[in-house]
Amino acid sequence: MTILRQSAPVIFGRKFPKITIDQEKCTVPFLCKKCLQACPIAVFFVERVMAKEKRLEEVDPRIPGNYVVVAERRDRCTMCNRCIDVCPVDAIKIEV
Amino acid sequence: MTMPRRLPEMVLGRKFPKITIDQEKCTVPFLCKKCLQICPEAVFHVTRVMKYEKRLEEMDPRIDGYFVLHATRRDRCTVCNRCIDVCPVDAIKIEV
Amino acid sequence: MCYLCDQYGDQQYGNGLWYMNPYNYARNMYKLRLPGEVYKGPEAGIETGEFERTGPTQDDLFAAIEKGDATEVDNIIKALDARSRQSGTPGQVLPLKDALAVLDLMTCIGLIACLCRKGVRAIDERNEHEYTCMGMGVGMLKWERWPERYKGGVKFVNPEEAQEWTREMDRRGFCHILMLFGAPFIGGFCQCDYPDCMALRNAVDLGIGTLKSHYVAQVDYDICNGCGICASRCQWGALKFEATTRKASIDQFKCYGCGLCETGCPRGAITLIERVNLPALAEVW
Amino acid sequence: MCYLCDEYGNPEFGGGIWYLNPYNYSRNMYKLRLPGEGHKGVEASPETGESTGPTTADLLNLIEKDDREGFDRLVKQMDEGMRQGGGGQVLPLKDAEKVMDLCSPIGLIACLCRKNWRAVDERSENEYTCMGMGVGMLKWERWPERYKGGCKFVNHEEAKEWLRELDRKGFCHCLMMFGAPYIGGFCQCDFPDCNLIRWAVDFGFGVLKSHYVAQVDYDACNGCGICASRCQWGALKFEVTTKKASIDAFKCYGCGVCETGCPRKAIELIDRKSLPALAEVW
Repeated sequence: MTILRQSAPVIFGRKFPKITIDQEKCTVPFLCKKCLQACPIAVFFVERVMAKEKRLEEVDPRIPGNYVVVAERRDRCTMCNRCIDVCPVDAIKIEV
Repeated sequence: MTMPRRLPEMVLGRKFPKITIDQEKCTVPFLCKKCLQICPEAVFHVTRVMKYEKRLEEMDPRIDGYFVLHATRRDRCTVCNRCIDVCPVDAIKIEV
Repeated sequence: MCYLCDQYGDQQYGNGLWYMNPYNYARNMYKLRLPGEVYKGPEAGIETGEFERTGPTQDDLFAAIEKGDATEVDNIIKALDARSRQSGTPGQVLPLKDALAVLDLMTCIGLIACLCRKGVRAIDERNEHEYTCMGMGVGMLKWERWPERYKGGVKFVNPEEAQEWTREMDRRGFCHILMLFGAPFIGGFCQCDYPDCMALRNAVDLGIGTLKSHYVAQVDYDICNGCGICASRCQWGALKFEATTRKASIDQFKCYGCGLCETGCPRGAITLIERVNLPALAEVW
Repeated sequence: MCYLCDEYGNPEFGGGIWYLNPYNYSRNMYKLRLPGEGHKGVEASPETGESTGPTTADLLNLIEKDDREGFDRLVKQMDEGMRQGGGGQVLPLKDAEKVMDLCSPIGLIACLCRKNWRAVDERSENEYTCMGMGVGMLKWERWPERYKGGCKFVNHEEAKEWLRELDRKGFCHCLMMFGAPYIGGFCQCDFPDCNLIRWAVDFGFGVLKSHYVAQVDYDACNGCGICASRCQWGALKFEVTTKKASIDAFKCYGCGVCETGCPRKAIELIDRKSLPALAEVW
């Protein structure tokens, strides 16, 4: 018996919005954190740049490029554009 | 657009509890209404007896047999047995 | 727009919203019978025993689920959804402001006892103060023909009284769902909650029937102070309190735009925005 | 019982519940490395860039491509991966306190999910919202990035008080495993910040439901609605007609946050086993 513990209907075949973040403009996302805290459904995800050999070192968020923002859950994005309004450097672009 | 994904209570192959209501004992469900108001999942449903020729008459809930109890949403039943405990005439039987 | 707007909406009135189009309230709507169908529309009320159902029933769906046949489950859900669209029985969720606008267009508004609460919770609404449902349109003038359905009688009200009464229902926390008896004839205006209202219940549980409203709720994070009053008013399980940011968080794919959180929020932190403005929700009805 | 109890539970301790079995906390658990697998278990924490399994992006592609079989297969695969690797289970407060007596050392640390999703930077001791458990915590200095704010080791009483405080705030308690059944962390989660809750609510795999289900005592409930704002799973709705809270037993994860939040003690957690229809709903 297939045990599907799914509780929210997933609509198949739906095209999710394409979210691109311009890495040149968005350099210190962990300090800025505006889009991360403005998004009503937490689509964005900030993670440190994963250099395997540097995994035992601490990474300083002030240095540009150490942290990067990824639109992890773009299936939940409703394109309300709050992140675009709130971003100080206009690094986010969203297309349908 | 394809149909939404199935929800947990629609887990395929899941056997729903079988709920039998003894109509001889349960004669005036609309007056008694104990099981209807105790069930946390609102499984039960009371309707008047659907006779076409009587459709233009008012049905008096005090008269035996004018209203009948159904277990329409037995897929939601969690067999917590509250209805069996609360039923004054023991008209409800549930087998998993 | 939703399929009702595509079919019955008119750009002149309420920029295309079907329930703002006065022609959907005209007297001739009442005689609109789909050819070959008997007792469709208001005559075929659930209480008449004549409400013959073509196609699969809920028991067929349960049987298919128990058998574990995926394609049959999908087909039955499609058939149930298609039938509710064709007969338009559970119509569409309306926020308070649209509900008040509809009551201006509607004539012959009668407060009546609710059928769903009578069936699901055996609540017997016998006098005017207890009524929670509203019959609309010329069909109400024949209420004496159905003594069982209108057991406690009908209280006809003028639009102002109806609007005041709808505000009271909204304060209590009921969603406003416009019920159609043979689209686009608007026959009833229900004040619903989970799990009592069958239309709302089928929408949340099985994803069929009632259409989402033309609006979606959105939280303004600066104003929201995390009091949590709105969470208890959401009947759709779409609004959760995010403990980390101490703000309400709304899953806009589950939100039916009923506006209860907007009217319930003491600080006005939640606003309803047009569903059209959120492209990702364009096909989510 | 849930599959973790079937595999790791012991009827002598806590009625067969796996997290009440002391052997799952003992020191040798820490060396348990699945043969041939590199950095599984504590070393392969998300910060090390070592987790190579499928990610959410793969799921989204399958949904966009309208590939339902692929979606089912990947969900099953990720669910399977969680059974061995980093799965977890929701615990109500009363069981969480029992776990505190079994486990040592206990360290309060900054939460990874909040750091990633909401860029919440927890640096001082009273801000921590996550708890690392077991011998693995003694090596916290090896991971300066993960334990940026340091680590505050606490005894059992302090840990229990800390859990009660976070429960008051409305967080759910999820026991996290790093390589089943080694219990490595005790997360205080909420939607949408915790990834495991998010996967469970959105896609149906992820954290397991607890051994309990919440039920409302209709006589005691006066319809105040405080519990509705605390439920992270969308399972608790306020039924306006009867002015009572109504809980959907199939969606309820048994986290007990509504029970502890109810001023009139109208909600009660009962054993999942006592409701036959929920036997396979985990």
